[in-house]
Amino acid sequence: MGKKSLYFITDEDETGIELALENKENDITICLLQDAVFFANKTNKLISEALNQNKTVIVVKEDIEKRGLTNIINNKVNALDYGEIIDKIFEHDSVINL
Amino acid sequence: MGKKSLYFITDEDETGIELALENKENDITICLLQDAVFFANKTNKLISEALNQNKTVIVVKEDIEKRGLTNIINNKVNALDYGEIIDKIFEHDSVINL
Amino acid sequence: MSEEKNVVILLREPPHGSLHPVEGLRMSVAISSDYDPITIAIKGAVYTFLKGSDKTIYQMHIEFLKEIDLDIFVDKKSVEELGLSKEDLIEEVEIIEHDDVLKKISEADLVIPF
Amino acid sequence: MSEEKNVVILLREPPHGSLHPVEGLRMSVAISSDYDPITIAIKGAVYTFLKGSDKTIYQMHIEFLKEIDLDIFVDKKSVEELGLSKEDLIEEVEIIEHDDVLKKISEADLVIPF
Amino acid sequence: MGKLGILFFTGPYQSQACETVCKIANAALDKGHEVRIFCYMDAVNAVLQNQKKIEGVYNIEEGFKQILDKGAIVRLCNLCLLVRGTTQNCISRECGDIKRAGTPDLAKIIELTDKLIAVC
Amino acid sequence: MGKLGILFFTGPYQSQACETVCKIANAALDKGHEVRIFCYMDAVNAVLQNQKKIEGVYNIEEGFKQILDKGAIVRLCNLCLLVRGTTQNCISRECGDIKRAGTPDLAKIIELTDKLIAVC
Repeated sequence: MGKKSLYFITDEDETGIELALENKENDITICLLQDAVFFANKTNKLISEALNQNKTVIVVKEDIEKRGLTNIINNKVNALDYGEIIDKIFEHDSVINL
Repeated sequence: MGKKSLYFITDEDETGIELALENKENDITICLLQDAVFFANKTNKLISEALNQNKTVIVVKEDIEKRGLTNIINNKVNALDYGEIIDKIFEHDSVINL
Repeated sequence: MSEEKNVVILLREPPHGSLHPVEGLRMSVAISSDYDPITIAIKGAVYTFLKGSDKTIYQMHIEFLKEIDLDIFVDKKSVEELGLSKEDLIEEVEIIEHDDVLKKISEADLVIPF
Repeated sequence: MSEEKNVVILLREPPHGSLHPVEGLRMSVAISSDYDPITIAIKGAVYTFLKGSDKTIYQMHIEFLKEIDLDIFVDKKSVEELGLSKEDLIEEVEIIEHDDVLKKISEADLVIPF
Repeated sequence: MGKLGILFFTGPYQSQACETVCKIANAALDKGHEVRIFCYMDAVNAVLQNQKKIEGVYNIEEGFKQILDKGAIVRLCNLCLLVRGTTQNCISRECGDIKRAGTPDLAKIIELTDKLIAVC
Repeated sequence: MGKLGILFFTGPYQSQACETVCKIANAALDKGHEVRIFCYMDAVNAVLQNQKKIEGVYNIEEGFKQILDKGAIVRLCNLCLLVRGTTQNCISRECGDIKRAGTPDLAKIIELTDKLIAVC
């Protein structure tokens, strides 16, 4: 794979995930924060599709716990604390904020 | 028809129009303001469906003009000034804000 | 007029990302002194009543409404669309059919969205 | 680093209901002193460039970007989804294929949404 | 004449809501209706003093002063002001019938008006 | 260590964004990174003084004072403050490196940081 791109998605607008799904060039991580964590619900088709495409999906653990979503999110989604999120930001070549 | 209900829709959330479409009990007017006026675009399926159901659709004229939508909105949609919108609010039995 | 007005507080936004559902519940509590507001959660607002969610700033509103026998209704269609079931939600809310949600809205004199 | 950073300002919200597209254009102008930002409008932001819209508070940004040879791109797919065509939009913007939008995003070092 | 209630939630400039509220209130007052407005959540910041005038941008402070001058009754959620730290900045009561209030005042507005609209 | 830029657009309380910004900044500062924050649009109201503390609600004023104390550099869009009438309320420069600035300062932040995130 090529360049590592982080899709940093902080609101419930589906556009961010749609654009991430359409990006076939880069090595993609989708990072969900705030209300965007609701996309990680196991019944969500966009995130299932992203996982099927072997994209990495990470979420802010605190945002998941606060919302009571621990058992509701897709089990292929990785919940990280803020410190780990910071590491991920620096690990990527580009940040696509949405 | 029975009770006259005004669906007063002020943002781009489709929920308001969906709920108006599902209301078969009352005599419905859908009033679109602010970014909700974009729903009046002639290609929009929800508003076409509302008009097919013989629901009345009104929009704030100033919001249409400001956005340059005069020739883009469905011609069955009625553009009113604020004074006329006020009259409509008082003419209805109930206001369903969305 | 006044006393008999049929008011629906319609929660549609999810909790924590914004204060909307919390402020909606606070409004239901506030107007309960003069009216019997009907509180209904649709779409993402259903998440407000997930068993495991942090309710520090709105648990008191839920309890207050419960104490004065005012119902909090949750739209079954929205619950199902989110892949949730009755067991995922707290006992204080009542899941009702989507048609009943529509009926409550069509019967209302005033619907206020949060 | 720095000078060569490839920055995309991605407009996605429609104009007038919020300041987002206007502030996005203002940001493109502001960072054009150090970078060559690529401004792209998708979804409802396409309406920002409708011929008949009131551009009092952002016409100057469009003109400024044009003067320094920075393009404003508009996503063709979004234009079509809104039932619009090239003729509906002002001449200062360039409609590009959706694949080209994706390419610009995938090549960017930084994308900032408005 | 009629009595109109207006509830809104959003602060000035970022979104169009404050401008819409002023324009609707103006139109209603011009038609001789009574207007009662409740500013909830961020909307309390609509009535802050010293909002700088920008060409082409509707000045919300002036908008509110104008409708107050025409007789609009404006109530501000006090808790919302306190949390945001903007209590001291509000336009003064000399401008008209503007006061800090609690959420129960919305119940009063519902009671005292024929129709209530919410601007999101 | 790395250099992180943060841009955000939203005022306090109504939305979670300000809290998220504080928490991300905190985590980055704790790891020894440099943090530069640009408050744009309503986000300038995040740093107002006298925000009342409410049980269970993350106090944004304290959040910003804490990250300023840890060395975060905060820039506020001056025009955004002026338009909103909140210029006089900002927390003081004694709290740390916080200053009014123009949009070109965002270009500078992009230049001086390795990665920039936007919190909507």
